[in-house]
Amino acid sequence: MPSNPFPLSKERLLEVYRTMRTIREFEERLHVDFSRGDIPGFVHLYAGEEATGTGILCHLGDGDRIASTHRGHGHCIAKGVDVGAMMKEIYGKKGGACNGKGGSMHIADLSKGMMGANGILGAGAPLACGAALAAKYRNKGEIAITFVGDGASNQGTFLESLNLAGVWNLPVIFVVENNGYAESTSRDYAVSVDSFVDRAAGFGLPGITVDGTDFFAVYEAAGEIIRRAREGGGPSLLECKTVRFFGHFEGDAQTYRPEGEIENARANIDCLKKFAAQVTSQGVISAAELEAIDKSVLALIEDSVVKAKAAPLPTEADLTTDVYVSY
Amino acid sequence: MPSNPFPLSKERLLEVYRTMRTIREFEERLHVDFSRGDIPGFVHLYAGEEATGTGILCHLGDGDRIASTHRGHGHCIAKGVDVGAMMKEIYGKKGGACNGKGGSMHIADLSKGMMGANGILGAGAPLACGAALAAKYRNKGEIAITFVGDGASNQGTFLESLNLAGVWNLPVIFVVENNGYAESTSRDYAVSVDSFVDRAAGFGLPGITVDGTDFFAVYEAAGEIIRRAREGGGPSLLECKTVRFFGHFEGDAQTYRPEGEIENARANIDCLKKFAAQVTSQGVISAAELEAIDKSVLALIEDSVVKAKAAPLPTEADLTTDVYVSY
Amino acid sequence: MARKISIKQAINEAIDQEMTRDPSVIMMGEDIVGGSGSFGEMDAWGGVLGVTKGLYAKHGSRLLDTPLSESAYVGAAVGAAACGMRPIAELMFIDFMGVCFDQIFNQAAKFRYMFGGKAQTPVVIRAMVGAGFRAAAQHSQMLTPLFTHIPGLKVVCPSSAYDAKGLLIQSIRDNDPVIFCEHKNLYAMEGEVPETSYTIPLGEANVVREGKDVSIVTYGLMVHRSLEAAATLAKEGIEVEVVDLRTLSPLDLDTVLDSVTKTGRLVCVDEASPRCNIATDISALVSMHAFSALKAGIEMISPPHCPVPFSPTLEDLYIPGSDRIADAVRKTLQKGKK
Amino acid sequence: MARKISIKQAINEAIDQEMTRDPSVIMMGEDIVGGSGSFGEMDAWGGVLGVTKGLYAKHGSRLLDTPLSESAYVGAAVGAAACGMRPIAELMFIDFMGVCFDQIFNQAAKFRYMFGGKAQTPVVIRAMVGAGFRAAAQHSQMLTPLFTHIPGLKVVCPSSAYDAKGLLIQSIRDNDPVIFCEHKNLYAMEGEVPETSYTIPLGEANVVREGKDVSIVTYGLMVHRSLEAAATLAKEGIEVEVVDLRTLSPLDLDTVLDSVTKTGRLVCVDEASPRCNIATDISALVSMHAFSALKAGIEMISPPHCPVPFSPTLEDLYIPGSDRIADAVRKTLQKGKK
Ligand SMILES: Cc1ncc(C[n+]2csc(CCOP(=O)(O)OP(=O)(O)O)c2C)c(N)n1
Ligand SMILES: Cc1ncc(C[n+]2csc(CCOP(=O)(O)OP(=O)(O)O)c2C)c(N)n1
Ligand SMILES: [Mg+2]
Ligand SMILES: [Mg+2]
Repeated sequence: MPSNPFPLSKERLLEVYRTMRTIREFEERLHVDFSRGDIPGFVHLYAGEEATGTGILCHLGDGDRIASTHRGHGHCIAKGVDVGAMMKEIYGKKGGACNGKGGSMHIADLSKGMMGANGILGAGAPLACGAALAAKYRNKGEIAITFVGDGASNQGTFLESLNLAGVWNLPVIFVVENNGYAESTSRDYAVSVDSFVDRAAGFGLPGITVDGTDFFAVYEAAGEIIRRAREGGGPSLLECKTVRFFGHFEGDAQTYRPEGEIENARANIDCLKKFAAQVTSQGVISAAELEAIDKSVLALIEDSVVKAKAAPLPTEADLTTDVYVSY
Repeated sequence: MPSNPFPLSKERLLEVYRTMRTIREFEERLHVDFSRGDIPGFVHLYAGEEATGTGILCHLGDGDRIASTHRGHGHCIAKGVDVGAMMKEIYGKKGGACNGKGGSMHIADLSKGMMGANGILGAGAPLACGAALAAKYRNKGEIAITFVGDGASNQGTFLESLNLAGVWNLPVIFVVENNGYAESTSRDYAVSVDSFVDRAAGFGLPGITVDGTDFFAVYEAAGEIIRRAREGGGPSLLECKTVRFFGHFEGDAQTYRPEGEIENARANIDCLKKFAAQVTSQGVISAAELEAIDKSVLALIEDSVVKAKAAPLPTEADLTTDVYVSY
Repeated sequence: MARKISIKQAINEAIDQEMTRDPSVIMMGEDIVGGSGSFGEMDAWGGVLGVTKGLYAKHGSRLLDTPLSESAYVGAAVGAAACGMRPIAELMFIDFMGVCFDQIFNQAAKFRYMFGGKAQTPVVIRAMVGAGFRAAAQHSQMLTPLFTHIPGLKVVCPSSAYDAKGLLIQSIRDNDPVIFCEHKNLYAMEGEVPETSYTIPLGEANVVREGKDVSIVTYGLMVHRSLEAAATLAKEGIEVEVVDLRTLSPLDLDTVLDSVTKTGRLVCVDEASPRCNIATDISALVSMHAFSALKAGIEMISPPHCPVPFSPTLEDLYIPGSDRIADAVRKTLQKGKK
Repeated sequence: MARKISIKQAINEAIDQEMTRDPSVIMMGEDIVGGSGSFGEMDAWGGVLGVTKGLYAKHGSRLLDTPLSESAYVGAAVGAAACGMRPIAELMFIDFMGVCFDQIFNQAAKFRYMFGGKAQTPVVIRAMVGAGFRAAAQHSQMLTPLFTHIPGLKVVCPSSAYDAKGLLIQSIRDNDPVIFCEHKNLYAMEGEVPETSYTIPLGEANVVREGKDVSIVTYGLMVHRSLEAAATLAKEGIEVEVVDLRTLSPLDLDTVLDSVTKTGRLVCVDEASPRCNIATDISALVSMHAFSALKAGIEMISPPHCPVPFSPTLEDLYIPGSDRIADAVRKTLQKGKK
């Protein structure tokens, strides 16, 4: 058996692959089901960006918190939220992660440390600061992470949080998922500085940019800054350059994208293909092992859709429950 | 007659001195009258910071716009707002700059390009971006300037504006008046980065730090970036390190300040003393000429107070006018 | 006047005609052009639902895509308005007001008063309001009462294509800040709209259906639900008058009071959350100014006091329907004169 | 129970006692300690008006000075609340809500519902409200209706030192987000307050004066203006009942309806701007639920629909006074039963 040159054990590598593949198939399936008209509302897919969320979140435990974005399915899955509950939620059913009240943009599972996808850009940053502050008082080495898109990185809420995290020396990581676009507007138009590392430096925070489609690059960079945060070394910013395989939301014609961009990305910078090539070329994992995972993931997703479709709808009795704890 | 080594003519130097002295005496007088109980509300004095506002604003014409702060008296005077109208406003009288409706925190004079003091921290920055945008469409080389304190530089509104100005390449200057304190909290506690030049760089903007108590340093740095903005070269950030002679607002006991700080500042980094020493030591202006200005300024302030006290109060008929242009 | 266009097109046309007429009209917002800085098609989006599509091709740099910084660009619109422009800022969803409200309610709304009448701020802030899009709690609110509460703001919410065009043109020409609320579930609704430019004054309600038995006062999407209720009730012999406020501030209280004076019975219908909303506002004003005309207690129909739910089943229960409205009308009739 | 302390002291004591009792209570805000990072005295301010003075000395790092970034630190309080803490965030002046409203109304208020009941967010946001300080348009607003409108928030506004302490302790212990509104012109008002800890339930109004002729429903500073009016009217033989709502959300409608059922006449007094405010809310609810008990039209007393003016003369005209309230009471009495 060949020696393992990777920073994770074989079992962990297989887990990581399973997570990324689960995200991919979850999103590919939603894409199909949305276009069939099965899924209500706004749906923003994470396909293409799997290595980013997974490479970071596989460092965390349930006591660590994350605050996510409108494009939150990948973060949810990588943080351990139940896929079946997510699917039911997206279908607006009872038994969904939020009992059908939240939908795609608001999936949360506090028991897993997932503080919610968020329909408001930049809103997760202060929340993660608060989670980090709570962790600081608890003093068990827990941390918090918030994700933000390249576009949302220009929200005042996010920018203020960079400063606050620095001032309070919070164990929080700001992850900029730079997929080059905010809706149809390019990152180069909307962000006034060339490098997010410089933006971080403007707030006294260490910043680092990695190839977000390379799981191991993300894993390593994230590991380093997460360790530092756990040890009291304070906040950091991590930019992951990545790519969105689908439109901004389902239904986006994407005429703002240059021809061939997506095809090229799918062919050449698909993080799952990259990962598979890396681990199989080293002989640590066989193609057959990955295929077995692919199969079981597809079965899981199919099962989640079947159950979501079969799940009961919420009823009038549910409409006004859970507004308050008590009122 | 000695040659003039300064970048301004003797007449302009005298004007500048008059402006700075007017601000100083305006504020010193308010300090006294406030402690007597003559003046209602919150009053934030600019004394000590005169060289900053004056060194920058003497580059502007009425077509250039400024958006100011809660500590706005100095900006108003340096932008040409009538001192008598200001005093009446602070006394809450009819005939005040805002007919008594605004008070110290809201003095404005659009005809002078003064878009208002502002009771909301950071709020001036987007307004100045808008003024700069309007200037860009008018295309006459006009610019806009916004002031912000060291504390308010952490407002999201301000931070977003840095990015917006960069993205739209607006003829706008962001002036950070760093007097070391936001209320009782020190700049070093509340701003997560050591240098405002780095903060500017985080938004792709050129930044420069000057001694805000040295009129000529401010004048020169501001001249350069204002010229660039007028020529289409875009926004910049200018940090002026300065000092607040009084408390945050009138009534502040200032126990957070180290002993001797204010005395030392008044003795050694008083911008008016510095300016007087510079221009008299070169023989360009005589001490007597400055004294003559001092005298006439004191008379002007006295006159403004007398008239403010004598001015009529607004009446019930004024209460609900000028809410809308039409309603 | 046979041409029918949608509300979406009517809004596009209003902006287009005003931009053509007046060079001081500019517009800014997120993806209102769409494709800025990318290598594909410029003018790719024309706003998130395509309302401003095509305007960039005609008016070029007077339409500006913005970074995702509502405080900065809405504030920039306010500042430009105070400096002689007539900016239209698109806030996409009104739900995003929470990140930029200061520039609206403490700046734009108060300049004129705080500055003693020496400023004017002719800015229009366009935003989508309302539920029914399965967009959940943060993209489905009305929030009209929050803006109506603020002195210095005007608040408009059209219910038809004709009104949308005329009210938007008036709002752009108006010299005060206007919050222009577009119901996303009405965008596709078509109606007859003149091709030429015209205005509808702010502060004039519209009696969209006359009747002598009960007055319904409402606005926005609820106008249509109320008209459906009125049609049902007509079959029962109940003649309902439906007043479409169109502008929430200024308020055309006279038209409301006239209607109630005639019918003696009032149902206020509001899609906004129930506490301190437009329905309570109208009810209160009527019970103060026309109490003696009232033959029965006022009924209010609003959604329940909860966020807008995602699940279509729940959202449909959340939004007041014509059944609930019709029941309320019947209830006011059952209660006799005290 | 002879000890008298001011509302300011009552608030300080409530925070102190809760911080002592429960280690998960933390507090953050601008200068709530005061002097952070400077070389002079730490704990120099204790908040802009000294309300939190002395707490740092006792509770140390559980009180945090913040940068001037309301979105970030109010949001951090919300986030920490969702993660098991009980944070108190001080927003200094409620007027500053415009720079951080999203974290309050789209985040804190909606978590529980959006997440299907799986979150709780026990955060208290304390802020100064109200006019009379000569602080002008951006530091004098009530804005209570804006928060009351939002499902998911609770809104409290005490009028006495006793209520301030009991309601604040309850708010800190409460598991929902609470907006705790402190009238800056009441801080100095003294009243008897037990030294021990006690709570007052949210959603219970207080009949602060009994009377049989007319009901005044109000809250905050206006309670005192209403009591003054009631005292004047008593000399004319008019017996006014004054209901202090204390909590605006949840609302104790039963107490209001009971009072109106007894008196048959209602005056609603609100210091907030008149459109869609608490006065319209109460008026509307009464005219819907107790119409048959009403003997005359409801009167509402609010300031005019304009920003708060700076000039003391104007501000005193702006704030509803006991004269205007008394006149409204007389007016409801002159209007006979229809
Ligand atoms: C405060 C706010 N403004 C605008 C929007 C509308 N919006 C939703 S997603 C989006 C683009 C986000 O781009 P980016 O941050 O790059 O994330 P990505 O979608 O690329 O993952 C916009 C403008 C919003 N949801 N919230
Ligand atoms: C949004 C907002 N938050 C808080 C305040 C209260 N406040 C007024 S001035 C001030 C301190 C400002 O400090 P800085 O920006 O350094 O300006 P300086 O007073 O030193 O000139 C604070 C916190 C406010 N007016 N607006
Ligand atoms: Mg993006
Ligand atoms: Mg300062």
